[in-house]
Amino acid sequence: MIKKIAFVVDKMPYKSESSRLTLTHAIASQTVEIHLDDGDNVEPVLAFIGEGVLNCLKNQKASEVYGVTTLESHIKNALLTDIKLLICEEDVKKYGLTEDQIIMDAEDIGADITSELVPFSEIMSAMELADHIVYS
Amino acid sequence: MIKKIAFVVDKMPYKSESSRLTLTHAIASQTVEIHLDDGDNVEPVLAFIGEGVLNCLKNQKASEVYGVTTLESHIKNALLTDIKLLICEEDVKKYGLTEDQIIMDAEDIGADITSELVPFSEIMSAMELADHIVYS
Amino acid sequence: MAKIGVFLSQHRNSNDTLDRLSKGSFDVVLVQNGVYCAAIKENGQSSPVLGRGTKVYAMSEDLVSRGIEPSQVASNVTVVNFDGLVDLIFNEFTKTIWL
Amino acid sequence: MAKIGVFLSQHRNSNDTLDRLSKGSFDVVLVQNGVYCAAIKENGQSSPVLGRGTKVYAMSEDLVSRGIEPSQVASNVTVVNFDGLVDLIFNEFTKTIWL
Amino acid sequence: MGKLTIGCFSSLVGSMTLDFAVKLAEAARKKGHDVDVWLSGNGTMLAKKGQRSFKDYSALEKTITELIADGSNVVACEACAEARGIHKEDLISGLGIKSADWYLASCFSADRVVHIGGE
Amino acid sequence: MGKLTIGCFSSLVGSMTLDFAVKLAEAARKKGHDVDVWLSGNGTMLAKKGQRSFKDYSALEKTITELIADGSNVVACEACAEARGIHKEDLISGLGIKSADWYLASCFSADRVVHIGGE
Repeated sequence: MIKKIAFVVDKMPYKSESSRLTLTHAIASQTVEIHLDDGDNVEPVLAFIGEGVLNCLKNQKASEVYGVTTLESHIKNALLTDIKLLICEEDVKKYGLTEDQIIMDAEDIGADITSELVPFSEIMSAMELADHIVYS
Repeated sequence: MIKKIAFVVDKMPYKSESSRLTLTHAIASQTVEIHLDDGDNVEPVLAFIGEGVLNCLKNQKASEVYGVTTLESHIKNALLTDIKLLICEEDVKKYGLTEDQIIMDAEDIGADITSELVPFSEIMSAMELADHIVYS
Repeated sequence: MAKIGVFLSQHRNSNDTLDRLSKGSFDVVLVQNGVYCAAIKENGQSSPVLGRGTKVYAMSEDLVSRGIEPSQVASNVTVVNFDGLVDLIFNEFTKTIWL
Repeated sequence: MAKIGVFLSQHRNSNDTLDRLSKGSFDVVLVQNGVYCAAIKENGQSSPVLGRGTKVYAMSEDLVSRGIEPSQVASNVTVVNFDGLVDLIFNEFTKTIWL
Repeated sequence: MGKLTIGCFSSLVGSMTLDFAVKLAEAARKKGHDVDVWLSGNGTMLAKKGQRSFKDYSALEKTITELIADGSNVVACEACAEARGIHKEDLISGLGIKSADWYLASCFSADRVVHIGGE
Repeated sequence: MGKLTIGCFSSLVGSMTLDFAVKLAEAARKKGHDVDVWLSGNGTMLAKKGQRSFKDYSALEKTITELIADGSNVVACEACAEARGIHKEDLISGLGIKSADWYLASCFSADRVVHIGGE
């Protein structure tokens, strides 16, 4: 059986640990099989909404400044696991950001898939289709 | 020498530890002399503004429910130390509260002084007169 | 009814998620400092959370902890305790979101 | 100049303290998520923090950590680093408040 | 009867969030549900043994010990705990320490999940 | 040269608040100022020794040790630490543990105070 879990980030990075932890947990769906019966698995979808889209800004340098992995690198690691990654396009627009300011791919580390800028309604559908929501 | 410290609470109780800690630190001015030279002391003033005035609601029962001292009892303990305790009257009014819903005295535990409902301008003056501000 | 239980833990909400969730898809449970929305007006106005036509619950334990009696909450708010909340979670909601 | 240094650590401010402090009595230092106010517009509008006629500083370390270059901040914001912040604290401010 | 998984990113003491999570867990147990509790981020502070009980702080160590004795799983995120200097020898007896995939597996078999985010 | 007292109620790791406080302390020391750091509430988590360094978490134990070696006072609130299960034997070497009046005394003799509230 496949259970769908929607991981939804609506908080900014760094001030709180929430967005980082949500990413860590979404990525952990890669290894969840070891705890499950054959044929069982978790299918994750990861979405950024509201102020959470600011996690997706390129060129974060928290590593140089504070010695801590950036959310940018966390998001790229998520893409590397082939997770479906949705970014709310209304919110990207709301904050005056353009697609080239946002992390859309992780080709540099070998990821095949890209982020998808989608309307909120599509993220709402993902939440409705999910068995559980990890919202933070 | 006397140094004035203004302790200002603008956060709600319980969700964050801020208001409780600010009270604890204000009350600690009672014993600060042990660390100071003769004649030196700290003169505290404690003020509740914004959402912080909700700390001052009577009949809190967090002790029965969650086993933790109420902010009400913390505030009464502060009054017992004869601290100047200011509550912003604009904010009390803003939240539709009346003076009898607010902790104005701690006679029941033997405190002589009472809270003062004052306009924000008076709290601003206290901050301006203070040498340092502990704002939380 | 496959509803989402939206737990509101703050008095002032810093996001607009409540505005965006599909109508009828969720109920609201006021918890922690969210319970102020059930009883405290701001400049004479009740919290907007109470005016959106969704079912609103408020946690009695969090109300009384903060000095608010269940009798003081708005008439369209249903007060529940932890025992009742467990039943809501299993019987009324299929999923939950904590705001 | 006996000014209060008001450190703004959040993007959206949940209180109205900034509106109430006496005009001219304070400068603003954008720190942590407050630095978004220096560069990110919301629905085309700059942050209200930039429009109140007070001096506004923003921490360079917190800007670049979040992917914002100092060149992207509004022209009326002065970018400082921790070294400069120490001088501000000792030379420009007499007291500080962290919001 | 079903299974409830409660995930918590929020800190101990002061923030009453863990208190809320623990009360919810107790209430669900009393009704006969199975309960898993996952502590991540600052929530891992709850895993530390030797929490001293003061009247000004909510004290949860005893309740957690009872929940565990009663058959609930209370498990902390290993990396989050280690980063805070909380190691295996620091844990409340019976409390588990696992990587984040444990939480997802717990969600997999849960009928309901209440995930409480961080500060 | 003056004295800067930094008070912090906010938690370790994830919230970058203690990182900010520590960077400010370092910068002030470099300019020759005296620095006191007061850790209260969740800030007392920073006092715990044995914090393991991971790349996904900021690691402050080393910097704190250097600040102390350089003559700064870094002191945690005793009750806040004990309530979280952090006792004298758990502390980073050289880190102090006092009651809240210590902070007020530090403010008394400080030229500037930067007080950082809690979450």
